[in-house]
Amino acid sequence: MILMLFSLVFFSLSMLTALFTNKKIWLFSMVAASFLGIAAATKILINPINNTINIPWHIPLGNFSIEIDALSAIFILLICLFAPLYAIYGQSYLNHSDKKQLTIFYPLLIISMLFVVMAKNGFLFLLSWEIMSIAGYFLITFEDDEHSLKSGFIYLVATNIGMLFLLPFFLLLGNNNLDFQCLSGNSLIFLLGFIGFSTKAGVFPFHGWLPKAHPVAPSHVSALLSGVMIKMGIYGILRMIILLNEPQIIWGYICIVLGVFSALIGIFSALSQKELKTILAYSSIENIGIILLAIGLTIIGKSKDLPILTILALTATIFHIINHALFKGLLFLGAGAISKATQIKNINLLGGLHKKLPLLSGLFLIGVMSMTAMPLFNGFIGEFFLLLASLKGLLLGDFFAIIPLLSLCFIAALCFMLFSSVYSIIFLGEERSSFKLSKIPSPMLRIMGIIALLCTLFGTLPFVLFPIIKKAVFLFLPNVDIATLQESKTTLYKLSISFSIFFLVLMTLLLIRHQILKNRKIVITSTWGCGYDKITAKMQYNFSSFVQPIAFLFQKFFFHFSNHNLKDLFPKEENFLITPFDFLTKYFYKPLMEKLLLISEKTKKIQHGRTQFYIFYIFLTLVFLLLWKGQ
Amino acid sequence: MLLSLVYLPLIAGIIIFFITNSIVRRFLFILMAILHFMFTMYLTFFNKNAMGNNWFNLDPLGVLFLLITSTLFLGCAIYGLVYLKNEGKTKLEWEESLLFKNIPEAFFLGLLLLFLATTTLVTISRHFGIIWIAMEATTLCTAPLIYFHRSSSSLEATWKYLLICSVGIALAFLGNLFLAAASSWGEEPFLIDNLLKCKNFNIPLLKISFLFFFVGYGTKMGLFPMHTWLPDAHSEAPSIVSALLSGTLLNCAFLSLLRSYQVLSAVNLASFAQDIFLLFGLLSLLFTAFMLLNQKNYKRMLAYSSVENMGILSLGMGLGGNAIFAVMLHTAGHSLIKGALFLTSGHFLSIYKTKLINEISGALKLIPLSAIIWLFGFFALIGTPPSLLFTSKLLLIKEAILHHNILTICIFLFSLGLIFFGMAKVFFQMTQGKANVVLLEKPKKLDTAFLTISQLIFLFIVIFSGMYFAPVLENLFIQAAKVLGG
Amino acid sequence: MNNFSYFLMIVIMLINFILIASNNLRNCIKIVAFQGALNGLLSLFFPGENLTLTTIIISTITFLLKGLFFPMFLFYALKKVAIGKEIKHLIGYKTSLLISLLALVLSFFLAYHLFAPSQISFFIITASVFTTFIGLFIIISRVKAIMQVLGYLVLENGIALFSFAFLIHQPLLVEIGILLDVFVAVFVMGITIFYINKEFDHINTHKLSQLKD
Amino acid sequence: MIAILHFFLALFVSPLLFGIINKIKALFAGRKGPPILQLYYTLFKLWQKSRVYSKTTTSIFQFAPFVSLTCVICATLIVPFAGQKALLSFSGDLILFIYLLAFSRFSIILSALDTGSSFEGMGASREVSFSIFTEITLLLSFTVCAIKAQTLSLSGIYTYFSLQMLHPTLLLIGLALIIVLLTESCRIPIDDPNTHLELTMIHEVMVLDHSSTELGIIFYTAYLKLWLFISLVTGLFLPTLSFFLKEFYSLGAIVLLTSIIGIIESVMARFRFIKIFDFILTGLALAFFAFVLQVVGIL
Repeated sequence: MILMLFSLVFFSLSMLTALFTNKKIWLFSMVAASFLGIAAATKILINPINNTINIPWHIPLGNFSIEIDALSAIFILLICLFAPLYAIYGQSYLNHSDKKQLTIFYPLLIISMLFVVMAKNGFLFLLSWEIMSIAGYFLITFEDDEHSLKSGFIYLVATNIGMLFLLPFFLLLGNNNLDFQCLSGNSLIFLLGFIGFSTKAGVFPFHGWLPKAHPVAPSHVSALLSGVMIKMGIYGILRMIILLNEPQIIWGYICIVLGVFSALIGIFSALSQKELKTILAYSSIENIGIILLAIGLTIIGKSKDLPILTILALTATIFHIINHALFKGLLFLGAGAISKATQIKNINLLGGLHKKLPLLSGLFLIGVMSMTAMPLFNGFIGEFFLLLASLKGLLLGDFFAIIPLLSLCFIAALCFMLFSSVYSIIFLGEERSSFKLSKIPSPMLRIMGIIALLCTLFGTLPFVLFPIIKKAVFLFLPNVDIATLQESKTTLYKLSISFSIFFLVLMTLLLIRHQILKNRKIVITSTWGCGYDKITAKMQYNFSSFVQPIAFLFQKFFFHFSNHNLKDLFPKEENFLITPFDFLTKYFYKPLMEKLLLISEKTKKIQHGRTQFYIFYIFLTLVFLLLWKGQ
Repeated sequence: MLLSLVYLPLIAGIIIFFITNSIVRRFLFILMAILHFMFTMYLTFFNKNAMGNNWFNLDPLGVLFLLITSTLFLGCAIYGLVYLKNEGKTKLEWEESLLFKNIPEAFFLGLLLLFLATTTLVTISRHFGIIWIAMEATTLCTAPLIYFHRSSSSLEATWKYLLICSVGIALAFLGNLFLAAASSWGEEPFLIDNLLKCKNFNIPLLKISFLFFFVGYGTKMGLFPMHTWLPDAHSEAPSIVSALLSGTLLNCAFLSLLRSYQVLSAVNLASFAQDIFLLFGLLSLLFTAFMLLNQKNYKRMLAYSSVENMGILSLGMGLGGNAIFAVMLHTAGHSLIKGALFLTSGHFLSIYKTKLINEISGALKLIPLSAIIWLFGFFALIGTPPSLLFTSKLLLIKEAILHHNILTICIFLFSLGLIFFGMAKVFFQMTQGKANVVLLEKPKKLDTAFLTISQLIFLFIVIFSGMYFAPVLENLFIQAAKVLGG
Repeated sequence: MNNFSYFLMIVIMLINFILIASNNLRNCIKIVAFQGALNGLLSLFFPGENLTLTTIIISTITFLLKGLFFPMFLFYALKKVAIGKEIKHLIGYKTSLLISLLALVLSFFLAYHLFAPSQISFFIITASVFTTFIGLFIIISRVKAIMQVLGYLVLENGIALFSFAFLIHQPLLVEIGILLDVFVAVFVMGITIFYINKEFDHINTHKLSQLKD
Repeated sequence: MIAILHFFLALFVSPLLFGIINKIKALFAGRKGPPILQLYYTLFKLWQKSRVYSKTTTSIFQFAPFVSLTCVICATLIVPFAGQKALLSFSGDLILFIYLLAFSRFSIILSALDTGSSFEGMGASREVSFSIFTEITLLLSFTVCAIKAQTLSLSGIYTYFSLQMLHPTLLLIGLALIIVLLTESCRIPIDDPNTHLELTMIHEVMVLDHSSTELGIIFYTAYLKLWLFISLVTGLFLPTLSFFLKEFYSLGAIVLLTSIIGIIESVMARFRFIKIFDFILTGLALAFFAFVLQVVGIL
């Protein structure tokens, strides 16, 4: 625990270094703090002794009680792993702009996230939760232009609405000084907490702010936001499940249904976007949906008392949390590198970057492959265990588990389509528009390299993470016997065996290829255009044409087709456009806003300026009070 | 000895009318503010048994409000020095008229001191009649202050303020009389201590007296149907006056209302009063929630947020029990933050020369210190955790959950959400983005220091006590709440 | 003795009706002054009253203040502002009569609720509450700023009637304080009327509605 | 030991199936048709040819076929043959099987889009759109078998089922799997393998620009994938016989199924592009119907 305190001290030290400008100390304190944090978390994970601090805090409702148990240790590892990496990336990404805003609020965000994860008292939790949101706001509106201010504002409103639900939640949850206490499952408390936490996590009805806020922030900040900060909402939900220790089955169904909705919304809106970072933001919503499916299954397992199902679903949740943070971070950093190199946001104008930036395209390919859950990479593990958990659920007779099974398969296929086309449109083929390419500073690539290495490591050797999962399982199911745990351990080993076989076969084939093709003549010609030799770069498939078959099927819900006007015999120039159509804003948020503004126009009538009427109001209230309360 | 708190500012105010040299005048003004503050600190913390007789005596409730008044006045005085220096530069066309021969600044400072005297009188007096006189006197002192800028709209605001508040106060006096009638003419029927002791009350008369009190002092306090003068007066008055109006005047009206609530709860009629408080609290919360949605003028917006916070106070009184302690916290927190915000809005006005929100942007680049205060003030006012208002908001909801009235919680949270939506747009649009006004000359270091020092202290108090609640402060609030049965 | 006080109260109530009816500014000022004077007298002739020194001083001060000084000041203001004699009201004559009757019924209802009709205080409450409501109604329905000041004065008369009649005797200082407050209130309103007239060169308060949301 | 034999059997005999299909099509058209071993000859020929690359392609274009071949080879490790356990079997290997197929498809698509030609882009986008629904049908049919066999590994499923336990749900799953087979290996109702108009091709257009060894590798992956799917379908309907009889029976069933595919090809024409989605969705409906029957538990 002392290590943790030291890491907090170092983080706050880095905040103070913002006052004088040299960056070296800022970076050094960030890295040192994260190492201390990782050391503390691993020590706690190995033997959880003296991991609580309890100081009476002279506040009407709160007292300063922190405790690191297995769940918070996992999240501490997550935070302390990414904080230094993104800090170093950010240095070179923002080419040493000395704006104070980042140096102050970045460490503040990290500290508040650490406190959120460790807090055992409602007041402390809310305090750090709010500071986290405010720090996030100032990081989002870093560019200070009109667009980022608007999305930062929507972000703040969403967090505030979440806060409104969390207040009564913590008051109901804690006893008179808001300390967390285990309660029997009470649906009202669950609903309040669930809505409060899902506004931060970006679940279906409250996801509106996420695709607006993340693309606007600088890439390493949006990587931190969608990689780590969204997980605070998930952490809240998990902590709530531990606290309400007899969950009802209906909660599981709610989680699953909302998970399916947010995944579908995320993936379909991503298919109709133009900018890479908005696509990545929408895919974060989709991954949050997948994590929610896993959480739903854990709740069902826990309430129906099926330990195997709970263990598998819990492994799926934790694997996906860690892996999503990894590959989403890698992709966002990649997006930042692309926008830094080409200064172009619309992916339909890019193309052929692989030839000029081979290293960046290689790293981005690893990110894409783990995003689309390709077997050798870490995205696959999370989805594998989720499918396994839902299959096990079906086997054990809970037939509601077919919904996560089918929806995950459908979403994984769509995500496959999305990211395979995004990668190939940006990096492969011809350049769709002429853009001047600037060099990417090497520290950025080195950071991406480290994360890509971690992705492949956790992908091919998943059992590395198993001890962490074991500790978390004990937290959720205190009296689980080791045998059931053994089964998922063997699956992990078998998985890594099959991956190594895959690797062996690939190596042999490549060796054979090298032998055969060593002295073969190579002829370079232009691509086959079935006889038409004047092929231009514009004739290539771009993102919206790639998505057209699926968009055609789901036209009414998520996509808006530009209408064709091929009227006359020889139609002149025609263009085809898919624009995103967000039915939630159209049918829910916009009418709600119009109604509120309408009512506010009406209430403005009361303040119409004539003194006589004002005194008439006083007279009216007097008469009303006399009649109402006079007797 | 206690009355000297009132006599000193009174005499100084009258003297200032006749001093022509502005340096001496300002020095006397600042001296008086510091003296008053030191004396109150001495009274609150070091000398518990106040020296007053049963007419003028300091009970814990009065001490709390006195402390808020004098701290706020000191802050405004410090801000006022530089403000008046700048204000003096802008040439005011001033023609001869009936009485106001001397230059307006003397008139302004004198009336401010009179205002201080009358507000202190309200906090220390134990006699309903004297409370009434002091409230009426505050109205009359502030009316000309609102007219300080001599514009037609400020004249209209003064007229409305004068008329509505005088009518309200007159009704409050009727309440006084009903109260005396209810206590069947015991000797000295207006002294609170006698009223608390006298048991055989004519209950219907007492209820009607509370109704008149509620309408009378409610107008002065700015609860929903009777708040109409508040936005005009606050947006037209100079920033010091509107800070004092929001910070101290509304509190004094609230204090006098609490005095009559004290009498009622002694005869355990508290539930009768609590329903009224609850209803009007919720009404003003809902009303201001919708009014704040798209405001054009940032001073009017601050005025509406004062109406909203007064709504929260009366909501807290409506809940009773532990919520009364929260109400005390909320009054202190709200007055300090609102004072700081109004003073900063004055600084914004002097730089950007406009009250419209969409003509102001990029304050962080132009006047960084005030913009930071503006943002922190916003976060404190909305009740983000480190600020005192968050603790009071939490305690209020806890009390409401205890009483199981779900409707209050829903309306309370719904209007808080709407208010955040309405105000956040304004505060962030003004501070961030590109600066659209170029500063003529670099402001002197000393000027900006004076213009921001008091706000910084206020915000520091509120945010620090949100984090760590000093025990000495805490039992001050607990005593005040105990007086009202909290 | 007490039927004389009944007589005074009835006269005060009648004055209220006359005030509603009249639309000449000068007459209104005279009527309100007369009502104030009657108020002063009432405290002297109230039944069961041992004439202490304070009551005499108070009633003479109110008599002088409301009977002489206020009308003089308002006449001076009228001359300075030099506005037309007749005034148009926001609410027509017939409806204002109806409303004043309604106010009478409301005050009877309130008084009936509080005291048995036999007691003297029943009648006092009706008279004072009725005058207060009429004062409020005048402020609400009249356009000219001076009429609103007069409405405020009638309101004060109603409240003073209540205090004098109920013989609630606060110490001299407090009584004088209250009267001083009323005096300063009217004085400041007068000053503001001068400025309104100078600024807007009319004093129709219903036109003063520039400040709205 | 047997599993290794089956693995190598799959590796060497899979091109034969296409030979059979071409032979049957030729018989229907009344002509003699190419010899059954013709595909072996083309493979061997392609291995010798020199390489022709377009200037827009990068290294991905050259390595993608090999990655997709490795995926399919690993998939064969998991698929059991003739009622025997597969080389590699653990609970949840059916999920790995589906994702390995997805990985091989991923590499082919990347290489197609690398060439930058609009035909290959169109082929890739169509391939992906179909694969969305075929994956779900495949997963759903595996789940139904898993629920029935109460195990989560493919070998467990295929050792459990036999002809005696013929069951309406099994028939439905068989049909669904056949539809998946036809789409995955791009046979006639979905895509015409030997058409010359690039606009109508799906699978072939993706490999338009490949040459020599890469083209051979891609053809070979297609043959192996067809073998996998056919063994998956026939595996469900094997009678419980002695070991040797079962081997021959399953080989006969495989030849039978390939000839049925050949017949389908020569009898039907290619569907219009929109109609293909309805065809695949009928497969999905069949699988879902089987699942509902299984859940309701009447049969």
